[in-house]
Amino acid sequence: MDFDLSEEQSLIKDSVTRLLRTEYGFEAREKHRAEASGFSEKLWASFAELGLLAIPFEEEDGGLGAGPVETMIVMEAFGRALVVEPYLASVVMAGAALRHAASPEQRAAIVPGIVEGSSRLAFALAERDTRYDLSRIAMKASREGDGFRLSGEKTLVLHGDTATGFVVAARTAGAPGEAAGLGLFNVPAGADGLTRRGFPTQDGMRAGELTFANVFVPKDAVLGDPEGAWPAIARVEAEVSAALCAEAVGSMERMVELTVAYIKERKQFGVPIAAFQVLQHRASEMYMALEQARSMAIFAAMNAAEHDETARRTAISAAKVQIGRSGRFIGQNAVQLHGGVGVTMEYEIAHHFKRQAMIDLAFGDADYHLKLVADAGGMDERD
Amino acid sequence: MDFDLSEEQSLIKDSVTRLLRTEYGFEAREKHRAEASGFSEKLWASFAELGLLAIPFEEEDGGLGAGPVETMIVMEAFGRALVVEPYLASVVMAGAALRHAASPEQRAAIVPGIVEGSSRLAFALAERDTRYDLSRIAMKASREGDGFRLSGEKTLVLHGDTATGFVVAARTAGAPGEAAGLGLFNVPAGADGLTRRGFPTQDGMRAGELTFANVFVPKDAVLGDPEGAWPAIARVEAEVSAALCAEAVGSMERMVELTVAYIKERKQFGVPIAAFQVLQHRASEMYMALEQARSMAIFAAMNAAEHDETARRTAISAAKVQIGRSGRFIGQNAVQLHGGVGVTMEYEIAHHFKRQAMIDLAFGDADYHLKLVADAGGMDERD
Amino acid sequence: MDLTFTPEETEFRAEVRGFIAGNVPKDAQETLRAGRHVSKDQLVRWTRILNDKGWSVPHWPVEYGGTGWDPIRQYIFLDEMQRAPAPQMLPFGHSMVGPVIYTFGSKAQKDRFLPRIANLDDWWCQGFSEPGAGSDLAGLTTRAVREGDHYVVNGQKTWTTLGQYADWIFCLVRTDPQAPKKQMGISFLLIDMTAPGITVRPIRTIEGGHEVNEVFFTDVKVPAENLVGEENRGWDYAKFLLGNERTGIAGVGATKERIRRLKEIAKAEPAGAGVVWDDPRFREKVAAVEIELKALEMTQLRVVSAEARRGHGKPDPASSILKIKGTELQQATTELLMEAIGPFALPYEAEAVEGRNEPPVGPDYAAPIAPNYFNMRKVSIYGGSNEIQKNIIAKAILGL
Amino acid sequence: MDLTFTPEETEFRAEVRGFIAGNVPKDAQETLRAGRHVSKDQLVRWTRILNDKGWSVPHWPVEYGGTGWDPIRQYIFLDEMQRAPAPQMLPFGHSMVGPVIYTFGSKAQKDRFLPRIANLDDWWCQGFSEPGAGSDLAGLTTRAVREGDHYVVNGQKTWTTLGQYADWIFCLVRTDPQAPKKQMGISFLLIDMTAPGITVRPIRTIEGGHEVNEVFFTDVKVPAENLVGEENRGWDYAKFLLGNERTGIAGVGATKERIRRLKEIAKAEPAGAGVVWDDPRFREKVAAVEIELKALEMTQLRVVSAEARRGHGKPDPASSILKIKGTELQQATTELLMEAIGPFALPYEAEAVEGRNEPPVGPDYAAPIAPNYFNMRKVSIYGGSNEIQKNIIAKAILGL
Repeated sequence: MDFDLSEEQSLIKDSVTRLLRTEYGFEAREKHRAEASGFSEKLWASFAELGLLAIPFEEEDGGLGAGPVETMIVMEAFGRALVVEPYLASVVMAGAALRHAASPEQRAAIVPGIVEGSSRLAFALAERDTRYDLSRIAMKASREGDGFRLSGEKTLVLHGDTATGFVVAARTAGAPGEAAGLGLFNVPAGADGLTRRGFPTQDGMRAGELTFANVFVPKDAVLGDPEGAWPAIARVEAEVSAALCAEAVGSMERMVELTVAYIKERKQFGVPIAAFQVLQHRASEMYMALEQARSMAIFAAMNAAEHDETARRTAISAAKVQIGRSGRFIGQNAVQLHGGVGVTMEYEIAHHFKRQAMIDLAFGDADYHLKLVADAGGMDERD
Repeated sequence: MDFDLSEEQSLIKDSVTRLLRTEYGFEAREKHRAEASGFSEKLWASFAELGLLAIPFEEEDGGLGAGPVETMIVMEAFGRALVVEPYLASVVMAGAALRHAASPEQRAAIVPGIVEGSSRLAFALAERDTRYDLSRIAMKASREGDGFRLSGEKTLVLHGDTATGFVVAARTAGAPGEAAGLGLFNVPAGADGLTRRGFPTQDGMRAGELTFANVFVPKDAVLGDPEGAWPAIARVEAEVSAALCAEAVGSMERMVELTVAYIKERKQFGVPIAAFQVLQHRASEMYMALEQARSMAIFAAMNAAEHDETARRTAISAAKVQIGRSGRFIGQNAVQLHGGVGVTMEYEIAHHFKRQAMIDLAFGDADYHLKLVADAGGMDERD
Repeated sequence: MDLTFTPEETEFRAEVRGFIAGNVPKDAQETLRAGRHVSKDQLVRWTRILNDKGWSVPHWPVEYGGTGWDPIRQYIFLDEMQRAPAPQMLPFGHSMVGPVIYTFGSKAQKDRFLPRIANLDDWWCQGFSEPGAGSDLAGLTTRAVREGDHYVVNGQKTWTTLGQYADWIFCLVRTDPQAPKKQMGISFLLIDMTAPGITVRPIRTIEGGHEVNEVFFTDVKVPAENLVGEENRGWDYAKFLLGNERTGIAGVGATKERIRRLKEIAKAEPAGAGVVWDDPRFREKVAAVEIELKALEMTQLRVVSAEARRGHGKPDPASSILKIKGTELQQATTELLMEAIGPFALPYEAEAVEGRNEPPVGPDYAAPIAPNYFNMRKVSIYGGSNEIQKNIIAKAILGL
Repeated sequence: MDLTFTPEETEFRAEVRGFIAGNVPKDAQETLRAGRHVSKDQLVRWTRILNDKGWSVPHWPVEYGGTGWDPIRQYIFLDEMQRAPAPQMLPFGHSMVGPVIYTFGSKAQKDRFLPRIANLDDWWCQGFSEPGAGSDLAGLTTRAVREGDHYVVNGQKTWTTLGQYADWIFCLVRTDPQAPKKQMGISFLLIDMTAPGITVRPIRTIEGGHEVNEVFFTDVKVPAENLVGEENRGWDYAKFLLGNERTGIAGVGATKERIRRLKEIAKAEPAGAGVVWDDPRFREKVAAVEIELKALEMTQLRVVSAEARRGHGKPDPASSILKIKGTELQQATTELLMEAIGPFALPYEAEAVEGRNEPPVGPDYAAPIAPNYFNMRKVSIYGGSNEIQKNIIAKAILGL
């Protein structure tokens, strides 16, 4: 048991932190968002240079062979700065799909492009009726010769508007709600029959709706067993959720910091409002909520690679509960303590608040996951 | 819509308040509790003299013909003083059973004794497995000639240790959990085959366990339809719940009052602790919880006599939810703000805290009733 | 104690309900039902319909266009307006400057302004808050210097709601910086928004909308006849104004309407093999809010009824409860809407609250939900933050 | 960063678990499992078993009987003790006066007292709080006047936990009432409870038990050799003492054990056609507590791990989180037990917590539940109230 960072981990942390300090102030972020793709291509190249895009991939595929702790370190830093680049969508999420489903040959073909920054994949998973149950996928993949034809719609695809390609989950057998019968397919953005509509998101990023009209996927673009992708999807969900927890903690930490600074500086009735005990205690409670969330983000990272699906799901769900609750408490109180400026676009705090809300609703909100933990019999049945 | 008391209502309120002010200080209460019956027989006689025991009964039965508002007034005053006399058990609860189930002849025979204070009935309802579902009664009443034989156990009978007689709910048909098949029986405490064991309760009152070994109940002691008592039982439950809500509000009011007085007087760090803003806000929140509870106690009184069972149950359940939550919040914070003395028997506040806890658990706690309201589709389907 | 509405009150409610149902512009009602903001035009149309009926300023004295309704009828009217839903009157003319003018204004001011407020001919906005003075309102620094028959105003106001549409602004300005207490050197001025030297800068709020503004005053000339009451007595009028906005502060009717919409959406939105509403836990959360709302409604009726007894105009410190609980429930219901819509809260439509052009991403009821949740964080901040309200309860009610 | 226990740590845990399972008095374990208090005799027996093993004062320096375990091993030991459950060492000798004596005491004091604490030959109690000085500890007024080779003590202490059994009491007393700051005139005295002039009066606590006392001192003679450290430096030793009681303050293991019991009872207690545990909402409430507890456990491990890195003895202000969250969860679990047992919380057995004679009313697990709920309200009050802890976080961590 050791909560210190290793030398390599410290290195990653320092380099990300340094980059974001110079390139990712609040105003710089607004500029990145305003670029055509909704983020800064230049920064993406910097991420590649720093090796951030290589983190979770195996060394044999050109990656760094690092794990959930390293991803946690990066995502926490990204959360502090509210990074809008598609790291979560592309490296964490689509990357995990490749790691868990693709063959060595497929990885050798695809991963190097991701690592060097030239290809940015997105994971097309959710549909209108999916909500938080990722087995509830209806989109059909019908066998044609050696390959498949995809037809249907995907929505809420994070960074789906600018991705160079997609990992697409579709059903080769079974019915929505069944884990069996799902396959993963690697589809280039320019594939015949694939159209997309991009849209901005509440938290200042971008996403897309995709329509597949009989899109052909050749054999070598089928990632793993076309009827047995569920275990890979479940692992992707765990890893992306753990990464989101870390991002949320970075953002919460920043909110606590901004709020404490604000109340020390803001004067009312002739004194800094930090002089009011009620606000002091509120800040203390925010700090406690942050530390509890941080503990559970670490717990999520510890369990993201756990092999037993039930144990992994319960741990991740527990983390999502804590992160959702802490994020809401901290976000709402950070806005409240900022007063009027807290509800304007002109201050950083509102953007953190919105990001927290969206993180809670991504892959299941706090109460949804609480139900999952309860249904699993609680936290401590195992030891 | 008028929240003022009528002249008669003011009179009741004033006379109860006056009596309790002189006879029911904290130390006097400890003395009443220490008497053999667990309460003061002398005060019971005073209640009779003031007409309090007559309140809910029809004038033709020797009562005052008053309703839930008058009961609310009395119970609120009793709640402030933590009255231990068996008013709730006898007048409100057993009284309601008589009003809703007994024939005019039976009422003429029984009610005058209650009103003058010579007979104190208790309602023997709960059994080991009843919990909050009053239809879950297993005790058997078997027909014998014109009458019935009762066999089984009753528990948690409020003031069952000293009652002069019982209204007993027992099953003539059907199975536990069914509303049909229940009857009510008037059984004197000295009936052959009836034994009882008294015990003190957490909130300083007394209750009893009853064992019925083939107790014979003659025909004229069967209250109403021996298979159709459910509507009467449901009405009793509503009325006693509304009365408990009022009692709880009186006790909450007293807790807020005691706490505000305490923090004004108690000094720490050279100032009254009321100078600390956190405690000021806590007191404000307690006050808000009190006023919300008061509103719902009024709402319960408004609906206690509602004829439509669903509407009545939903209203009463809603009140129990609010009262349970407010009572817990106020109780816990009253103790917290009193500090060490809050957790001793030597100060009044702890006794209110315990009474609130017991009120919440009587006839269903807050979360139980929340579920009932939710199952009924919420509060506002009707208008 | 009679805890039911009288037959007359019930009849009155029916009359109000009928009138609203028959006369409210349908487009405005649809807009509100969808959780979107009404346009200026919709609001103006509805105000004029009400004014024709004599109901646009029901709480004003009869001589200035009021109805003479007692507080309970006023409450019923407002409740029906919120539940219909019909566009609510903006407070700035209707409940803020209107009552100040008829109570403290000159005859000329009354004649000139009151009828135009009642008909929404003039759109008013409020010039109280300043960047350096939020909860500490009396800390304001905007200066007005008397020069002959006019004042010259310099300074800045902020959080000026819908100031972009305003014809007039009522302002607190400092006329005596040397006054011994900061409250004593303040005056209450009515200022024409078209006067030279006024600049309005929009503030983009958290959800992306344009609802509030900064207003800058540079050597703005204001005729002395636009001073309300006496110079340096403005603080008294401001306190009157702030204590006046009580009825309906809890927004019970609006919250009921939002719960109706919440249930509708929860019954439509897919979840698992069914819909969101199938989850008993979700229904319990809604029920919990409904119960608190019922308690608040009863509390409000008690406050209104006490006001009816005590006579008009004395603000009841208990109305701080209405503010706190009311805003908590407004916020809680927007949170439940977020929970109901789940992942489809994510897409941002620039026009989500005002109306839109593109086909929606996800269900068509989704778009306003996140913006409303974000925007509704303001209600525990403005109008005296909920922390300030708790101070008031502690001091004025509990004597702490 | 390695977020798993090392094999050595896991092995250590197994060793501790095995020793406790094999040696803890079964009657004491049953008593704890039923939610009742262990007797003095049970505690003494278990302490002596641990002392024979060399584990009764694991956190002390090895020279005085400690184990030399690092903070993580100490944490594991405590966690296993709480989860077994085994009787926990009372803090008064073990974590309070013991460390004060070995850090600031004379050689004679160390030789005389420390072995007797480790073996629970002496039962210690704490004489800090006074009726007029609760959270404001330095406001104490108990006087000690030096007369030749002894002090004469007059005054009163309160909230003296289990003082009825005590052989010794350690007291803060005022030795210099003229000191410029109230913290500067305080000394730390060890007082024999059998000395003439000491009276102990029981205080009945909320649940009806006898757990705390008032202790009155009338002209009590205390040999000067029982002064710890220097005269008028007692405040420093008290701060050391209060900052020292960190490990295990969160009570994670004990809360886990209480949740185990909660589930057991919920699975046994009838509700409707089934049992309490059938209600998904109830299970969610338990899960919510378990999740918070898991977070707290991780937080505690982080604090412990940081302590291991930083070296012993520097109290971490983050331990205020452990106090607040830990006590909140202790209270939350007692509330859930109340909910589980429902109406059978009502009967009061005078001996509910200590053991009983009569057959129970209702299920046999019911009786201690309400008393424990009532009694557990104290944990957010004592040891520096949770409000004080929030002040500490605001000041020491956030710099407010």
